[in-house]
Amino acid sequence: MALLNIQHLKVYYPVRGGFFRRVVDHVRAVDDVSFSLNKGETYGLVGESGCGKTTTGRTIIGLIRATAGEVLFEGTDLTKLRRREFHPYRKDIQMIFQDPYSSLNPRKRVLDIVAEPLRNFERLSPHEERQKVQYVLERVGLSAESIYKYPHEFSGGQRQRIGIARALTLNPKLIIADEPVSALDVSVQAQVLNFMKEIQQEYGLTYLFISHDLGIIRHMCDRIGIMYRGRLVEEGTSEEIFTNPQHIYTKRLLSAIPNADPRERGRQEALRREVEKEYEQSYSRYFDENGRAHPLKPISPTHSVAIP
Amino acid sequence: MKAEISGPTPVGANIEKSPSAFSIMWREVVRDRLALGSLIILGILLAIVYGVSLFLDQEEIVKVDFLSIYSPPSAEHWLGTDYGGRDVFGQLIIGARNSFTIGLAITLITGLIGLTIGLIAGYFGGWIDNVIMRVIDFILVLPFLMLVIVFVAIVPKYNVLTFILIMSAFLWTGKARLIRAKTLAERELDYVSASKTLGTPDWKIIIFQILPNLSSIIIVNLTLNLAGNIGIESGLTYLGFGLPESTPSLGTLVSYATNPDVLQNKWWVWLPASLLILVMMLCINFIGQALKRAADARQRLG
Amino acid sequence: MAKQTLLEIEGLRVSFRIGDDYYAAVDDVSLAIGENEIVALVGESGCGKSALALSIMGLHPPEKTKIEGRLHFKGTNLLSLSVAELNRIRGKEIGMIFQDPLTALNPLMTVGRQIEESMDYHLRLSAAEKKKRTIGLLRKVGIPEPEKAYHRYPHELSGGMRQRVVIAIAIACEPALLIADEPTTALDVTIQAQIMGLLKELQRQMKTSVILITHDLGVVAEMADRVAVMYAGEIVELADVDAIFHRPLHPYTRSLLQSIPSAQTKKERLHVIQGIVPPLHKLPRHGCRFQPRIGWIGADKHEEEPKLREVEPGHWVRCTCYEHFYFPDDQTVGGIGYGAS
Amino acid sequence: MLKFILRRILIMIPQLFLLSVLIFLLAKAMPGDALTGQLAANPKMDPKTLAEMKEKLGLNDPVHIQYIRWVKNMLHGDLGLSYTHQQPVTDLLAGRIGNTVLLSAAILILTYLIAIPLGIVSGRWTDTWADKLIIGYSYIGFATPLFIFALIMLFIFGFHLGWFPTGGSVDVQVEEGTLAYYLSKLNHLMLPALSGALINTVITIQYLRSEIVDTKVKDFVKTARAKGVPERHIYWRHILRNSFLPIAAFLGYEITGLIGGSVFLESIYSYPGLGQLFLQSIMQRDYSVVTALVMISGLATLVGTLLSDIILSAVDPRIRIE
Amino acid sequence: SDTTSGKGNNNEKPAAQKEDTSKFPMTVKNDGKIIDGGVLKYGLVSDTPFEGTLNRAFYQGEPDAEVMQFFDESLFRINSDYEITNDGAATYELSKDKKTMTIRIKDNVNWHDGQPVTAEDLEYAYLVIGSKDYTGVRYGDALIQGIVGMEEYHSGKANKISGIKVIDKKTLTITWKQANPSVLTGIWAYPLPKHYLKDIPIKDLAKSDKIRKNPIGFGPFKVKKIVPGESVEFVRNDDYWDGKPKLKGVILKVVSPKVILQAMKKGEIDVAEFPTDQYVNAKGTKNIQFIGRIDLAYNYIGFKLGHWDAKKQENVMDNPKFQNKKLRQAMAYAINTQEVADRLYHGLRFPANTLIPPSFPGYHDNSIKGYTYNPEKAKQLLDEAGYKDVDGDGLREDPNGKKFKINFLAMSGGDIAEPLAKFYMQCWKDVGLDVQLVDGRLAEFNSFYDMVKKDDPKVDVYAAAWATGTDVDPYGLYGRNVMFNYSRWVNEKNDELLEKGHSEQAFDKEYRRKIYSEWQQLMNEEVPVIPTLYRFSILAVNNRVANFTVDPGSKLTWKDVGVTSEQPEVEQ
Ligand SMILES: Nc1ncnc2c1ncn2[C@@H]1O[C@H](COP(=O)(O)OP(=O)(O)OP(=O)(O)O)[C@@H](O)[C@H]1O
Ligand SMILES: Nc1ncnc2c1ncn2[C@@H]1O[C@H](COP(=O)(O)OP(=O)(O)OP(=O)(O)O)[C@@H](O)[C@H]1O
Ligand SMILES: [Mg+2]
Ligand SMILES: [Mg+2]
Repeated sequence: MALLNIQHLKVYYPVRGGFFRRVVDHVRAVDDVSFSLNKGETYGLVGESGCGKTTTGRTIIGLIRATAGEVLFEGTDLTKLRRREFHPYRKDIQMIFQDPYSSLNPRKRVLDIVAEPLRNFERLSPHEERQKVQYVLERVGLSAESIYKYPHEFSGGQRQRIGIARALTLNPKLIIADEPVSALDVSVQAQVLNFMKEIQQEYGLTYLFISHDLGIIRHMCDRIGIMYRGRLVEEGTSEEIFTNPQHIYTKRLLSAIPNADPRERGRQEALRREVEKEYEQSYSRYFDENGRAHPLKPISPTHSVAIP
Repeated sequence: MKAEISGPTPVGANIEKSPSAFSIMWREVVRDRLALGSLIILGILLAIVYGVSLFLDQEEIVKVDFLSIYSPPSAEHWLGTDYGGRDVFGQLIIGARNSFTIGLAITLITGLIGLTIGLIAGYFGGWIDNVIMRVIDFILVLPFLMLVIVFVAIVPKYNVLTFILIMSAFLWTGKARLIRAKTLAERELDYVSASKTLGTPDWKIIIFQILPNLSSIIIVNLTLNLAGNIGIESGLTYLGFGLPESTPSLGTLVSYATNPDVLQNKWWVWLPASLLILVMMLCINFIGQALKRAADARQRLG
Repeated sequence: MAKQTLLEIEGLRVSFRIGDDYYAAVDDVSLAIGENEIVALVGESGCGKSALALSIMGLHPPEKTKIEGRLHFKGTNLLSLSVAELNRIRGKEIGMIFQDPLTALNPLMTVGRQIEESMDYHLRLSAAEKKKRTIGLLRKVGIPEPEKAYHRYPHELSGGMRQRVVIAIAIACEPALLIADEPTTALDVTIQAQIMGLLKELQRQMKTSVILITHDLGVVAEMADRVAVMYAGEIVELADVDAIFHRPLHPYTRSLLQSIPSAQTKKERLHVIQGIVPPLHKLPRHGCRFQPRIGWIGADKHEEEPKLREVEPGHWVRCTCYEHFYFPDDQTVGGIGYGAS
Repeated sequence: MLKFILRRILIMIPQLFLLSVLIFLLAKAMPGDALTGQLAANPKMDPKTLAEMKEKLGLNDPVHIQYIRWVKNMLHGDLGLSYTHQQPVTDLLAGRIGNTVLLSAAILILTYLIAIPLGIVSGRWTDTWADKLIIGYSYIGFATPLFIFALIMLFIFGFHLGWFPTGGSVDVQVEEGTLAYYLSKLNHLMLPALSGALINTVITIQYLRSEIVDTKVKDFVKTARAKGVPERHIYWRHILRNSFLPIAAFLGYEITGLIGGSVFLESIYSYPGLGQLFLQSIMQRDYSVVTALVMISGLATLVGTLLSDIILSAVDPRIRIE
Repeated sequence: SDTTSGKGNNNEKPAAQKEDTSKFPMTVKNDGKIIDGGVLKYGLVSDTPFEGTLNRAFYQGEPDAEVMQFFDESLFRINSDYEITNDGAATYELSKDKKTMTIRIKDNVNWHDGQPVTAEDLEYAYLVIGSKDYTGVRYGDALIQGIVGMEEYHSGKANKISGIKVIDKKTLTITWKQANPSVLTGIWAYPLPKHYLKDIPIKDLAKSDKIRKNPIGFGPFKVKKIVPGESVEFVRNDDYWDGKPKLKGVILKVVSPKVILQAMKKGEIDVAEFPTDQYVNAKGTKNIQFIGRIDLAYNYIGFKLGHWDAKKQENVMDNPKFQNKKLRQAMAYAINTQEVADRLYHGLRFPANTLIPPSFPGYHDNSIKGYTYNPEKAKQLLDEAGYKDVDGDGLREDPNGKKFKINFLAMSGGDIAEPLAKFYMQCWKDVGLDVQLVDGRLAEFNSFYDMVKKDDPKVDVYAAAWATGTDVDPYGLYGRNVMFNYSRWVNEKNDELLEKGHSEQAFDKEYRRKIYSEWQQLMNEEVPVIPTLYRFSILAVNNRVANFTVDPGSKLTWKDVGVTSEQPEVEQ
């Protein structure tokens, strides 16, 4: 059974205008998206900026209200829950944020940051609390004395690990990682990615991994969903997407990635031109008259594409 | 990697190393010679004012003595007397105490109101914000001076307390707007989202997460405001709506200068008070500027 | 490399004032840019790439910066020029593309005006000619409906479009040298691909030289002729693009290449460079600056005062430690407890 | 654009309504009424006549009736009758408003004339002696009460040096409409306007300075320098225009300040305007005038903020007003 | 600055008793030759603009009256007791029963537009004031309401006033219901130019341009131009009935009291009523002279003895607190008015002894000593009355041994108000009385009268002032049925004396003098109010001005005023 099952999720932001600033239109940030996550896997959500990745992630964790659709977590529809009722699920779903600078309160010591969820869910004596915090911190590779430091005393990668430690304290089942490394330098990026993989194994975590960097997605994810303007255009295993892309948008995305081998320069350029041509020619085949993708259709048990 | 739980580190050792908002500000003030000088001068001034005023009898000072009207500075009256033969020096000290207390009280009250309302409006947004902002917009278009005058005419008992309350009723809006804007910005930061996803209740997020991050802005704003609020009653006194004379204030002394004779020939009545206001405002301002730099990492001296 | 040298950087040192002292963010950089070539500057954040670029343009605030060394551009030392003299070169001879298209454009000026502005000072053109040329430029950088775009304000354009405008500004007077400081970092991959294509196209057409600053090795691989790898203000390796990717020498270059996940091939594990780039005021001033991050290579393997040395024609490396470098097997998650500033 | 203005005006209506209720209730709560002053002045007055007059003025009606009548009349452009001036408030204001508007406009213009160059000098050449001098001036100006400053100005330039007239808005002997008339008006205006502006301007100077300091390190300024734009054009075209935006946004509130300042200036310079009228009316409990004046200044502020928004949208393309 | 009304609504030049004027001359000294075509600059000293209701029937503020003195005047001139004489533009005659007055306007009296001033013009003035559409305050005057047929006209039952008859073009008679000697001081003798104003409905008169912008009168100068609220330019009325004025014109300008001294020194102003609080600084100024007179006003301290019964229109004396005369007397003895006059007012005020000021030389009883400062006497009286300090705190308790606290209401405004109030309280404290300010502060003018008028129980004692007007009759301030009797003191002897004071018999000046002398003695004995100070009002005059006087007995008027040099004298 899927740990998380998203069904026809829609999130619209109102656009106000007109004389009385009434809602005149909506931004369809997420427009009918369905996918599911199995326990222990990493599901990657990729797409261009503004295609609705963040909105999807934040809706799942309850930071944004869904306009329609269901978010079934272990069978419970989270979108129907009231604030109170949602509370216990917070333990199970946690989030890693993009910016390790703004996601840690600069005025709080590491101890307070990491202990925050403990204080909300468990009643621990200060001593127990500190022990537990030190334990998780050491798990993420930070020394025990760091608990009395402030976030600005850490490097970006270390900060991201503090964020991860905070998400881990409650032993969550699902972690939503929204571009967890895009604010980090290449070398630090590797650190965090390696680490995320390690703890996944250790804790049996499930990741919803959001990124626009296909290299990282390929490195991290088992299955991938490609998003375009609030919809999924293709979904499949990592291999399928990278070696056998079906949707023209996927192909375009893949061809745009620079090739890290200078000798491949010419070929890459040619490929790009070719895809671009196809994109222009067959645009209407892949998108409806509003420029929106069609619903997904399975072409293999694991691979689905949005074609009419 | 093997986890080894090491014993908890003693708390004290590391704590000073972590600069809080206050220690950053303190450092900045100490580093800026002007600000440090201002702080020292202000401290001495306040110590004198509050200290000496303990030994002064307000009743005695505001006692009318027709035998020594407008006497120039002398050994008996260090700063001469005013038209009621009252000792200007005593009035200056008590007036400074009153004015500073008034300024401080207004600053704190408006700060508290502005903070509460600004935080609520900024954090919750939506209709709450809308309503609050409309109210603030409304208060901002009110002709402040005119309404204060009307209020002063209405209140049955007009004393320091009512004065503070009337002024505060109008002056909180600016702070509320500032705090709201900052809260709005702060609310968008991920640490707030993080707290939400960690199940922290809203009120805790507001007080324990957002508020500390606004502390430097608040301190700076309050400091600079304090400078403005010290002389706040002088204008009203000039118009005849200031504090009663039995409550000496710097504003009262300054506004004696509207009598052209005093302005031209009796400098001891109004000049010391004017200078005192100036010095206090400048000192607070300089400290405020240093704090402002401390709050803005880009401008920090080091 | 038989091409003529356009810009020659010699022993450049750029220092910033912090408190009462000056700290060098760029140190002992020597680099020659030939005509019509693309030289990439790569390195982690904070290693001095932008500082180098801005010093070529003379854009550092003079009261806070000290620039030593020489910058020979077409035979004149840029550092000895007055602002007025520099203004004759800036925009005309050297163009610059900034990283963030959101902030690099004046929000109150139309796109057309901002492009025309550099022509005002460098070219004697009538208003109509300027407009024509500007629209031509807009078309050249691939903006649809350039006539309309001419009258647009920056906020009316998307990020990709804005970056194109920034490029149009930089090439308005067909400069001999283009400095592009992370021109694609803020953009989506598809748009990045377009911008890369555009830059290359322009470079081919106008025969300009380009200094391309980036930390994306993929971009380097696709664009550059030569690559200078910077670390902590120094160039640690300088070579042809092919040599850098296929025969990297310096430990830093090699580590970087190993730490990047690639969409083309799947790596099981990424290499982790331990520690962080030290902040400016904590940079080691002596010895090999990379030494703290490769702790398993003994101190004796490093030079005392490492110099950039040509180890094969056109391939320069700093410090001898590259000869001893190897990737350790027992990689940990990264330096525990290290790096608190 | 029109739509925007219309909407803003619609928003103004409830604000004005609230203001009217507030000020009306306050006026009613104030001790004394328009007749109090008369009593004291006219001891031979017979109480019956007094009651009769009170009735005639409608002062005996219930408050809400008085309010409705007041609002109704106001909507018809009738602000009531000034009791002490024996004149419709509208006429009374019409006679005075010109002066206040003139004075305020002059102060505003002078404020900007002073603030802009000083702010620029100080923002551009920070930490120079000129900057320090300007900052010093702005601090001292901030700490100096307007009324003291105005008095000192009056004594120095009006009496001691005799450069300017010391009261009134125009010489009575000059023929209306002639050049001499306008010169005389200007001559009378200079001193109060200058006093107001010299104090008023310090906040704008500080504001402008910090805006310039902030703007000059922005990326687009670097872009402009990279284009080879000479320094003075960098300032004019790029830094200053952007720095002026927040000042334009301030205009509305500036107007509130001017109204407050006019109370002081007009009474010191015997300049017959609304500020002076307000003081006089509040002393004499001439409520129709007081309420009308408060309403007008509220309205002026609202119009001022509207104006700010319009100006802002004119100079800032990011703010589009449909 | 601490009075209620400034100078009352009189415009006539009040006289001062000769012996009191030693401090100031009443007429300027200037032996120079008056030049032809001089223009005088008159300063209207005021914080605020003049309202500009330039009509006798409608104006309310004193500044307007100051403007009007140049172009409009009463038909009658007056003597030093403010009684009308036959020297003016009209003459009068009283009937035997003293109820009817016949007024004859001289033939050469013309309005500024050349039309003659007629009997109908005077009648029109009464018709306007009596009209129910009338918006001014003059109808409240008892002398106007006392005209036969006035009430009928006012209520709309008649369209003429039966008591006013136009005999011919220049003659009319006015008949009152009762004979009252006050007509000699209080008769309304300001005609309105009917031909000029009749087309304007009465309710719109006050706001009409004919009154506000182009007013006409028959005075020595014509209005040439008005800058509303701030200045007026007058030119000579060559057709003035009393001969051609010596000045070619007058420029009147509003001057703030804060700068008047400077303006006088610079010669920007030739003549101005001078604010008394600046007199000390002005004293030595070389280029100006001061002339003065005693005001028709006095300051007093009143005791709240009862309340006003509005239904019965009667004062009821029911407040026990100050019923003991000795207590009141003691409080009067306790205050050192001489010190106040000398120190605070620099001699521009002097201690008052009775409730009729010396500006009524015919009625002021100088033999009454009043309550000169005598704290010992005060203490003695208090002891006698049983107010003793029983608990030894230095403050006296009431006869029952309870704390005795007196609440004192004083008015704010001006520099002197606060120390003055403080001083009185200190004086009382010196004799052992615990006096506190109501609400701990000075009351602003409006609140002050609000509290006094409504007999607010918070108020025990209040310090106020009355302007008497030119009518000596004190009934309007102390009568049983008079609301303005703020102390609410009632007394049968008082009723009787006041009644006699304005009876037909009182047309006999000697009789009237005797009655009022008796009344002054009664008030002195009973002290429902303590008269505290009389005041001078002074004018500053540039040395170039000649023939300027404040002496009502003098024959000099504005027509005679001239200047002796082109330029005013300037202080070096
Ligand atoms: N609060 C909001 N109000 C209105 N529109 C919004 C809001 N947040 C996001 N949007 C819009 O919704 C769309 C999806 O935004 P979202 O942030 O989910 O995209 P994303 O894929 O995460 O992009 P990025 O890669 O830039 O983070 C965008 O068009 C965005 O402009
Ligand atoms: N104006 C300045 N004052 C002080 N230090 C500065 C200044 N500009 C840059 N630095 C410091 O100089 C070093 C090099 O900065 P630079 O901006 O050149 O790095 P970069 O390689 O361009 O990094 P990025 O990839 O983040 O742009 C950094 O440590 C930075 O903090
Ligand atoms: Mg996102
Ligand atoms: Mg950079």
